[in-house]
Amino acid sequence: MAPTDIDLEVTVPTHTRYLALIGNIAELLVREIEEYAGDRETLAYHLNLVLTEALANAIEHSMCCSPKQKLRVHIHVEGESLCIQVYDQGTGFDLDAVPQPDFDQLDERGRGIFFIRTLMDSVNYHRDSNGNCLEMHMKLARHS
Amino acid sequence: MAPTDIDLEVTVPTHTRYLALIGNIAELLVREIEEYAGDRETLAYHLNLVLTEALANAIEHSMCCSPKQKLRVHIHVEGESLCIQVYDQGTGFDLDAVPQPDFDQLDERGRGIFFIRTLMDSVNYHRDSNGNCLEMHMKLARHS
Amino acid sequence: MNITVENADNKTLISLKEERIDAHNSLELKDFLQKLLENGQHLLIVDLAAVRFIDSSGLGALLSGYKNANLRQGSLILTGLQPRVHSMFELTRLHRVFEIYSSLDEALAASREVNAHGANRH
Amino acid sequence: MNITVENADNKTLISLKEERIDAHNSLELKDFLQKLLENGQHLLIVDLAAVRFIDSSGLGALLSGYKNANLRQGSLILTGLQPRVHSMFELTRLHRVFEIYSSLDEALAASREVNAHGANRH
Ligand SMILES: Nc1ncnc2c1ncn2[C@@H]1O[C@H](COP(=O)(O)OP(=O)(O)O)[C@@H](O)[C@H]1O
Ligand SMILES: Nc1ncnc2c1ncn2[C@@H]1O[C@H](COP(=O)(O)OP(=O)(O)O)[C@@H](O)[C@H]1O
Repeated sequence: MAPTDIDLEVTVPTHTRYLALIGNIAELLVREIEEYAGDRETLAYHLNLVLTEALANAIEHSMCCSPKQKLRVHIHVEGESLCIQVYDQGTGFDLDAVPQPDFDQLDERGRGIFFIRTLMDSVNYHRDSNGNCLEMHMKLARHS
Repeated sequence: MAPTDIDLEVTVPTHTRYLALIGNIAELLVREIEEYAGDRETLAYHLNLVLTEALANAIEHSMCCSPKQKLRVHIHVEGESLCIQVYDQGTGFDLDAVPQPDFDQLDERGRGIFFIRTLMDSVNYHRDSNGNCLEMHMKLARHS
Repeated sequence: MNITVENADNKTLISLKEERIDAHNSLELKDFLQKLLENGQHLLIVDLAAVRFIDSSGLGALLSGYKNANLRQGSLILTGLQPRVHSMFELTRLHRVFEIYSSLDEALAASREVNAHGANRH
Repeated sequence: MNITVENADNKTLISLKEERIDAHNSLELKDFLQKLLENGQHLLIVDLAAVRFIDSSGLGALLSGYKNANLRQGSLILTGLQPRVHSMFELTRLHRVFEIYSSLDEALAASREVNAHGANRH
């Protein structure tokens, strides 16, 4: 394990009341990333936001399933790479088919994936042993 | 998973700079425990403290070992039971042999385990597959 | 959700006293704005000064209030946006949709004008 | 570690501008107090008003300063303790060891007295 590595896994009930907890944990974590060259508070907001959006979707699209299900998040910082995984137990969806929002249409919805795509360097959605996983990556600018 | 269950696992480098991060994560978590009947901010301080003490010991007594080692913490809330596990990769020690501090002697050290024993309901130290584990339990008073 | 409401003349000042507007409380905000409009309050000023964080569902709730106000010949204007909250409006181009004032005084003055003309600017 | 020091008469006011005193910064605090005493500053008032959290190593650093001050016929007194920080002194009975004043004025008055008598109360 390199000196800057942080790994965090948290599981909470499938409920929106835990959005703030997980978003705020990510903010604390960002404040401890060593040698980050960008604006730390902006990064903190952005990670809070992408987690909140991904988890809100996971909650909304898991409603169908067993009460035993839970929200599961994995955050991993290793050197310059930051990876966030958000699991859901729903039926899944085709991430590539989600359109860019139409900025002239004042839809009340449809900006969550847009935020995630805009603020993270890469995003993919796949199935693994823990369920459906929205996996988001970012390269952290470091002071050299 | 019951509606109030929270499970958190975090791994960081073996360094005191992460004490605040983990203590503060525990504080956030305490603020989300549903229906807690006691004083939440006092509980937050107490968990922050026991984690800080346990981790400071794990750091101090791991110095000997490989640079690959890491600090590992597991916090689990399930119903009325709260469990905290702090792992170290050192040579271990006999928890039962740690004496109560002598309050008339003004020793600069020797109050960490005392705080842990005072603030938690039960404490044990054992070896498991992840290393030496200081395991601390507390029963959470809940509004009925 | 912690919201305070003050009425003066025909204007309604709505102060959101929450650090976060997210999927946990945005529906409540949406319903709250809807109720005010249904009760005949058509000039809404929403003060976001206390809001440190907003997500897409929070933006959606404000947008719902905005559209409903317009439907009723009213208006919904925003004030007190913290810089990072304002960025979320910029990323989604919603800063071009909402009337956003940097101070409450400006917001009040603007809504007075709207009021005097008996309609919003749109 | 963020510490400010003000000297007035023979007294030294040390304000700890850290939210946390723990194993990450307590050694630095201990060394800092030691240096002041070595430089001949014997009447130390430590203001903990900004400190929200202290652990056993933080208590140890203050105790080290306290013992060193006494060895040099000086004193180290505390002020500004937040209630939960004060509890940590109580749990370890250290509230009976340290002179703890609830306000800076009281601490200054007390250290003036000590000063006038040319020795601390112990
Ligand atoms: N975890 C998920 N499971 C299933 N469908 C999802 C998931 N996340 C996103 N989606 C789909 O992608 C669409 C766009 O999501 P998003 O941009 O967050 O907007 P919104 O949730 O407001 O509709 C959703 O409407 C939904 O159909
Ligand atoms: N994780 C650990 N590994 C080995 N020894 C430990 C560990 N935790 C505590 N100890 C032992 O228990 C003693 C008491 O610990 P503590 O009460 O925290 O006081 P301090 O660390 O200030 O000496 C330590 O001095 C040490 O010998």
